[in-house]
Parts: sequence; C-alpha cells; structure tokens
Amino acid sequence: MHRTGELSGQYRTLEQQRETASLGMWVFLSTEVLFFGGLFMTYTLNRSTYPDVFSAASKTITLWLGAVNTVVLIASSLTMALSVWASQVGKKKLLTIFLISTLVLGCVFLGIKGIEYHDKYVEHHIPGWNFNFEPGADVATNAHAQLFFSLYFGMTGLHALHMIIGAGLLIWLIKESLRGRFTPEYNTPVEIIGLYWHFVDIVWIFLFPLLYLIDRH
Amino acid sequence: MPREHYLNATYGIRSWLLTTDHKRIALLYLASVTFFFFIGGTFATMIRIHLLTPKGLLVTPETYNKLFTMHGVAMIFFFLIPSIPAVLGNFLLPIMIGAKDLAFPKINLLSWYIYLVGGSFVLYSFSTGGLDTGWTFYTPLSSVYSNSAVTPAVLGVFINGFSSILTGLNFIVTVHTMRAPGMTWFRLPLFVWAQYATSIIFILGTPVIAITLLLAGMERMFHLGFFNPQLGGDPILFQHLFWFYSHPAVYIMILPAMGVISEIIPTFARRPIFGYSFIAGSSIAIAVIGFFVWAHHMFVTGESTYAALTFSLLSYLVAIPSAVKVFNWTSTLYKGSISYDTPMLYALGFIGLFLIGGLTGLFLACLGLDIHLHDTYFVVAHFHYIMVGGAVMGYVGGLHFWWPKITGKLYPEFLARVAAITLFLGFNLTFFPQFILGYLGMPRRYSSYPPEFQVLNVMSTAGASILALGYLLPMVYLIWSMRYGAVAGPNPWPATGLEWQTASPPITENFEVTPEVTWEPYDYENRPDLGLAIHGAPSPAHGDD
Amino acid sequence: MQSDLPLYPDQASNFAPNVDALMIYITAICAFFAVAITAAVIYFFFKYRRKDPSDVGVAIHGDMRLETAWIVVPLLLALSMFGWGAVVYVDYRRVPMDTLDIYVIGKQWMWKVQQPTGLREINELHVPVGRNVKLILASEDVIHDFSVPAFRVKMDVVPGHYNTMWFRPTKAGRYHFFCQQYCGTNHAIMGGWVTVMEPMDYAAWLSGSSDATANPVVAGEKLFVEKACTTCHLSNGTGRAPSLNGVYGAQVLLADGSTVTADDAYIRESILQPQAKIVAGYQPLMPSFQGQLTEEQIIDLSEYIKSLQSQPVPATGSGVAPATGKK
Amino acid sequence: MICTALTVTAAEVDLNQYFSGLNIIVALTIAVFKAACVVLFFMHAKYSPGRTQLVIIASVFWLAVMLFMTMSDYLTRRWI
Repeated sequence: MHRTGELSGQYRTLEQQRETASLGMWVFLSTEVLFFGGLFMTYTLNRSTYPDVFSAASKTITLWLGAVNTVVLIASSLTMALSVWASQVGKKKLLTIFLISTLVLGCVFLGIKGIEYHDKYVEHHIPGWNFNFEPGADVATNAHAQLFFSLYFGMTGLHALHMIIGAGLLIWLIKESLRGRFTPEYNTPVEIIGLYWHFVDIVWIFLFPLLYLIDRH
Repeated sequence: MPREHYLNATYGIRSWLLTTDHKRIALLYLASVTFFFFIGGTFATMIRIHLLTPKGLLVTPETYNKLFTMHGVAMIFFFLIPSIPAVLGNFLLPIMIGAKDLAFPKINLLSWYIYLVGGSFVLYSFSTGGLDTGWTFYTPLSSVYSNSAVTPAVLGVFINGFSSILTGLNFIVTVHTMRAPGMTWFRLPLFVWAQYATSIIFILGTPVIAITLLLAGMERMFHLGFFNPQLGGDPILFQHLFWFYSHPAVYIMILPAMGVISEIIPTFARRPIFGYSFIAGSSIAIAVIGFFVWAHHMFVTGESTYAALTFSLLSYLVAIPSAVKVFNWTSTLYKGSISYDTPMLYALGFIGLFLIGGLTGLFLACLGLDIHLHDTYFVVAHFHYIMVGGAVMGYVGGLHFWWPKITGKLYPEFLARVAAITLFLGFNLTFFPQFILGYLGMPRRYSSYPPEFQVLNVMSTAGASILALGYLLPMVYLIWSMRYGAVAGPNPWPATGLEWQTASPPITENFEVTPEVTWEPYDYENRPDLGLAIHGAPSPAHGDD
Repeated sequence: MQSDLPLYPDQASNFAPNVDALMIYITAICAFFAVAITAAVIYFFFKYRRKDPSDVGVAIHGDMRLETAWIVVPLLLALSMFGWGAVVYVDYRRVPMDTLDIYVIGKQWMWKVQQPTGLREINELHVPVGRNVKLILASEDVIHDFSVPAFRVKMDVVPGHYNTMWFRPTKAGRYHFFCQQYCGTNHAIMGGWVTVMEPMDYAAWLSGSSDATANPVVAGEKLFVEKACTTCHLSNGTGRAPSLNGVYGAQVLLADGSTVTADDAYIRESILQPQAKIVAGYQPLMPSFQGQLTEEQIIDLSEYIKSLQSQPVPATGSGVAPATGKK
Repeated sequence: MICTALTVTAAEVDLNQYFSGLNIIVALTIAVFKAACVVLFFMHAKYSPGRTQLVIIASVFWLAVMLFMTMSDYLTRRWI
C-alpha cells in the first residue's frame, strides 16, 4: 500500500483514517473492559462469600498511598486531556510539556505502587510465597485472605502492566512531538493513546474503592 | 507476460511473511488452520479406532484422555474458531465491501503471528507429555491435579485469544468505516453481516476466557486459590467464566458458516435471498442472545434452580433466530433456478446437518431432559452436528465457492461432488448412532465402555473412516487444481457480489478504481451485466455491458 | 437385557417415565420439522432445477406473514418444551421429606458409599425399591459426577460443598452407575452398580453385613471428643459455644440477625469455616477444621450431630429456634 | 476543559469523604460518577459519533450481564 504523507494507502481521506483509528481504539477498550471484567467477577463472588476476611485484609493495605495515587492518576488524565487539546489547536510546545507531565505523573503512580508492593513483601502478604496473613489466623482465614491478596495483586498488577505499556507509548509520543510531527490536521496518535490512558485511569477509579475501602469505619 | 495479481505481485518468503495484504494473510491462515485440522483429525481417527472394542483397542486410558483433549484444543481453538473468519473472512470482507484492505493491515498480520505463537505453545504442550484436562480445562483438575503439560497449553490458548480479538476488532472497524460509496448497511452481503456478528463475540467474549485461563494458569504455577476449593476458591466460578466465552464461541464457529450458506444459496438458486433483513438481523440476534445462555452447560453442577430456569428459557429464545434462517434458506429455493454445483451440495448438506444439530439442541436446553443427557454421547453428537456438520461443511463449501476467486482456477467438478456426498454420508454414519448411545447413557470421554454399547460404536467408527476419506479428497484435488485447474475467469457462477466484479485472482489493491454500488444484494433481476436471461429482457445477448 | 440394539435404557425410577415421555414429545416435534424441511429442500431441488444455463429464478424478496408465522410458531413450541422440562426439573430438585439418606463420596477414581447404618460400600450402592432415596454427594479432589442412566438422574460431585439428588427406585435389578464428569486418567472405570432390592431383602442385607464399629454416629462421637469439640459445645448450653442438641433441621438465629436452616451444608460449613455464620450471642472463637478432617470424618461428625436430635433442646443458650416440623 | 478542572476538584472532595467511612454503594457511586466524567469529557464520548457511544454502552452492558447473571446463580441457590 502506498503512503501519501500521513495517509495510509487503504484509506481515502485523512478524516476516514482518523475516525477508523479512533473507533479501533474504542473497540479495543471494550475488549479491555471485559478482560478486567473477569477479575471483577472473581472479586465480586469472593467478596460476597468471605465479606469479613476481605474487610480485615483490606484494612492492612495503606489507604493514604492509594488515595494519593488516585489523585495522581486523575491529574495525569487531566494533563493527557490537555495534551489532546494542545495538539488539536497546534500548540506544539504546550503539547510536549503536557505529555511530559503525564509521563512524570504516571511514573509517580508506579513508584508509589512499588512502595506498596514492597510493604506487602515485608508483611508476607504476597500470595503463594511465604504467605502469612496475621499471626494466629486459622487455616481458612489465611486461605481466604490469600484470595484477597491474589486478587489485589492480580488486579493492580494487570493495571500496572497497562500503565507501563502506556508509559512506553507516551515516550514515543514525546519523541514524535519533539520532532513537531503532530499538527491540527494530524494528531490521531495523541488522541487514541489519550483514550487508552484515560481508560487505565478509569480502571483505577474502580480498583481504589473495591480494594482499599472495604468497611473502613 | 501474465496479468499482475496479488499472488505474483511480489516474490520471495519475505514478501509473504511481511505482507500486509489481507488476501495473502488469508492464505497464511489457510495453511496454518489446515495444519491444525489434520493434527486434530489424526487424533480423532485414533479415538474412533480405539473405541472399536469395549476395552479399547489402541492406547492406554491416559493416552486416550490426551487424544481427546488435544483433539478438542486443536480443533476448537486453532481450527474452527479461526477457520472461516480468518481465512474466508480475511480474504473476502474488504473485497465484498469495496475496500482496498482491512482497516488495520499491520494488526491483521500481527494477529497471524500471535496465532502462530499461541499455536507453538500448544504444540509444545502436545509434544512434551501432552494434555489430559479435556478442552474445557475444568478446575481443580487442570489447576491442581493434572500431571500433564497444562501450563503451556493454557498459555497458548490465552495468547491465541488475542489473535481472535484483533481479527474481530479489525472486522468491526472495517465494516463501519471502509465501505465503498453506495454500499449501505442493507446492501452488505449476508456473509459480511455474519462476520460482523461473529466479531462482536470475538470482542466481548474472548477477553473473558483469556483472563480466566490466565487465572487458572497462575493458580497452577503459584498455588493460588481462585478456583481451588481447598483454598477457599470456587470451581463453579471457573465454569461460569469459561462458558461466558465458550458458549458464544459455538456461535463464532457457526455464524460465519451461516454467512457462507447465505451467499451460496441465492447464487445457485439465482434469485434474491428470501427475507434478507431477517437473516441479517438473526445473525446479530444470535450473537447477542448467545451471550445470555451460558449456564445451560451447568444444569447439573448444583447451580440454583432459578438460574437454571432462566438460562433454559433464554436458550430456547436463541433457537428462534436459527430457525428463521433455515426457513428463509429453504424458501429461497422456491421458484429458483437451482444448479447442482458443488458449493450448492455443501449448502444443502449444511441445511440437513445443521437442522439435526440445531433441533437436538432443543433436547439439551430442556431442563428435564438435560439431566439425563448431560455429558453423554448425545452431547458429543449434538455439537459435532453443529461444528462439523455445520461449521466445517460451511467452511469447505465456502472454500469451493470462492476457490476460483482465490486461485483463479477451477477445481474438478466431478471429484468435488463425490467428496461432498461422501462427507455427508460419512458424517451421518459417524455421529447419528451417538445420539442413541447418549440416550442409553454412555458417558463422554470414556476410554472403555460397557459391552452393550459396542454395536453403535462400531457403526460410528465405520462412518469415521468414510469421513476421513471425504476430507483427504478435497485436499488432494484443490492443491492439484492450483496448478492444473482450468482458468476460472472473474465470475464463473455467475454471482452478484462485489468480489466477483474484479479479476480472479484480484490485484493487490482489489479494484482498479473504487467501485460504486448501485444495486441491491443478490438482485439478479436488475443485473444485466451478468449476461443471464432476465425475465422481460429480450435475450441474454442483448444485455448491455 | 433388552434387544441387541435398544433405543432407551431400563426404566427403573420415578423419573424415568416422565423423562421418556418428554423425550418422545420433543422428538416428535423435531422429527416433524426435520422431515418437513428436508422434504421441501429435496422437492424444490428437483422441481426448480436449472433447465438452461442462463436461466434466472423468480425474484421473491420475502413475505412478512410467513416470517411472522415461523417466528411465532416455533417460539410457542419452544416455550411448551421449556415449560414441560421445567416441571420435570423442579421435581428433580424438590427433595421429599421422608428420604433415606446415603452419603456418596467421589475420589480419583472410586466411589465410597455410606449407608445410614454406617455400612460402607465401594463402587456399589444398594437401595430398596419404592423408598425415596437422597444421595448427599461430596468429592475429595476434583469434580466428579454421579449418574444412573436407568434412573435418569445425574448430579455433579463438586469439591468444597455438598450437592444432593434424590430418586425413588421402581424396579429391582442391577444398573450401571457412571462418573459422568471427566476427572482424570481412570475416569472411564470410575463406575459401578446400583442394586435395587425389595425392602425386605434390603433390610436383611443391611443387618447381615452391618457391624457396630462402622456406625457413623459412634465414630462421630469419638471424633467429637478427640477434636475437643466437647470443650465448648456443652450439651446443656452453658459452654462458650452453642449446644448442638436438636440443631439439625432447626432455624438458627445468626449474629447479623438473619436465620439459616441447619442442614448438611450448614453443618459442613460451620466445621470448615466457623467464622462464616456466627450464632447470635456467641463469640467467633472456633478454629477452622479445614484440611484437618477427611470428607468421611465430616460425614461422621454430621451424623453424630444429627443424632443429638433425640435429646431435649435446652431452654437457653442454644441460639436455636425450636425445630419446626422436620421429623 | 473547565469541566475537567471541576471533576478533579470533585474527586478531591470525594476522597476526603471516604475517610469518614462510606459504604460500598456510595464508594461505587462516586467511582461511577468519576468514571462517567472521564469518559464523557476527557475521552470526548459526549461529542463522539453514535457508534462510539454504542461501543461504550455495549461493553458496560456485557460486563453487567456477566456480573448479574453469575451472581444470580449464587444468590438464589438456597431458595428452593
């Protein structure tokens, strides 16, 4: 297929190319909803089966770290939205600045996540690996707490993996924006990677109350 | 110097392995799914030979368990699910809607590579100890107790899921944004409607099995407890999540085949399809309602009576759109001009076999009967009627129908008719006795069985040997025809779709100029360009060009 | 034995005639449609075959009345199948009160059966004709499935909780039972025989092979002491845990205000996950016995707790509302 | 863009409320509200073509079907 500037050969117009890319990302995100959905399903059932143990286990994770992370991630979503806006109105310098701030906020999030994971390691709360919920917990409680932490690591781990992929995409965007590639006519990559980033944010918006906020009275 | 087309536009291994042309990717898929079909077919043959005697003729119980598991995994995940979408769909969908390619050609190639990686994992599992969990991977057998190579197989199926997802994504977006001018939604060929419906399932179902198998794999590797009752997990949850995808997956297999049949029947009856919008709508209805019936696989797990009643009722509802399709196909034959060409034989065979497969589904959806029939050979016969009698007949029929377009050559018609009839008879002899076996209570997945079941098993094995020949024959003559077949010309049947408006084989960009669609689908009455004797027109010779 | 090529298995339980009648009903409807459509296809195929290579068919695009008809008629027939099927199914699921309770434990790859007297059998199940029999199914490892084709009954045996099924044998004889859920290497030989006996023969068989040490109530009582249950579950209701007298079948009031019926599943859960349902007025002190008891030991304990039925319910301290009606 | 600033502020306020111990329903309602804001404004779903909105609705609907129909099995097991 021949390329004409930023237009790939299978499309007739740039507008068609942009719409196609955007719809493609949306459809991909709907897949992602169901992908995380399997975990949410597992979570829902186990929480409804073992509400007390889940509540007790939830209380052992550090609330303020999660709360800070929520703010950080929403802020990064804001800067990402601003990047899309900057690229649409052609403010190339602002675009680069917003993209870099998004990346920095994303890295802060991952850093805090790393601290939390380290805490879990110290507390023997990593499932399948010297797991010990609390001294004196009986076999059943220990097993059910391990379920909670399996889900905690499964959900936040999968989320963090998405963050890392997103950070990689952001680095590429920053590189291209430094070359001045994005113009008001052609900014599709900024837009669709923006969609992806917001989605990752949304997943966290649900993970936070589900994992950190069980019966914190 | 022959005319340039997609096959001879460029040469060399690289031009194939790095191609982004949907037609070449379709052929890459054709080769790989055929490979898995013969692997799965070999296992099936061994299974049937083994079951000739009650004690089992050929292998140990352990090996037998691996045979049926690997037969299922190879056939379902690596042949049936990708067969029609990734081969025929890939080749035809862009041409049928008048596009130069799919929306995302590189992602299309990527999905083939993902398929290869997933396939390699599974082959690795097959060759290092095999897999004995059943294709359903039920926990805790798969996640705790099995001693076979479960982890690579689960990872392989998990990876392969992304291949399906990307194919579905590509198709949905392509249908939305890449249609040629004048190609409105209700002018789309029914094959495209079917592919679109299938893609909905790819997109919304496949991720669920991907994450489920990932969890089961993690559970096995790290001794977690999601589905292990000893650690507080629930094995029934695995079944819910598994069937949330795997029941709709049955429609992934059958819907595209229904799409193929909806193309073949009007072409060889030479008249508009009866009830176009009902066939199109029923495809979407099947895809959507098909998602709400999954727990009918779990009527005897101890699930709640109320849930069972709900799922049974919904299962009956999903039968209606399938019935609507069969009625419409049959009515399309009425006052047609019917020919005996091979694709038509496959299409009529499909109707017959799908009819039996679909109707026996009504027995299994019935709560009171399912308790007795569940996990017996009745179920085995039922889903083989749908998947082999339906999906594979559709796939092979479609291959014959579009073979002239794909290769530019005609296959030997007589041999092809012999093969079609052999397949039909062999299939019925193999699987019909299994319905009776099932009602008598013979459980599935048994490497040995009580002697009173032997007569019917011998009949089934005899049929299987005929069936195996029926599959080898097309393999031979289709390959032969690529070199020695007669030149087909752009529109040998003739048919009305856009894919028949371009050369055979098509050029890399499909059309010299983007076509503009001004006619309704299957509208022989208003297509003087096809050179047929249209009612009211003076004679075919006077049709204008 | 029937003919060499039978079409249906023996009818040996209360369900079999109903299921076979349902089968005939659905087969009749399906056969009608299968034959009608196949006949139409074949008729059209020959009647409208192409006479001239350039012939075209008649352009008929559709007909709303026909479409409506073949949506509505199959829908009504399908609903009738659903309705009848549902009636039969509810019958399967509603266990009568007066059952003979037999425990069946599946493990790779054998069946262990325990009669009410404590008599144990391996891959054999003896039941009397004409008596409602309830099987309480448990698994020690993977999912199995207990199925008797001649009775038309089947139920998965799921590790981690009890499933139950019931039937009333109607014909003496010996019938196959199978494991119907694939469970690993020797799945195919994990089966055996159900022997349906006349009630007199059954009673004779039970007493003839019974021995006192196998009595689950005795074994359960021993376990009850060994596992130190007696320390807290004092029978007069003054202990740190509720008295278990008369608890089986009663409505138990829980700490969160709800009530639950103390059935087999509840007793099992309370042994394995004591924290899940705390009886009103008591502290969550009891340790979990998960992993410390085999399925058979749990059954013995349950049987012992059930046997406390006969003793008087203490006035206070049981957390139990008086048993209502059961037995 | 002003809306986005408002959303962040709203999220900040909500976070403070969490500490006073809100139950799961409130927590999830706020999460849904936040997510809806992100989808509608950050992701421009409000101004997107109908088919994009259809994709969003479909994915949420299917997720809901999975959760509700599966839980319907577990929650009604003791009814009969």
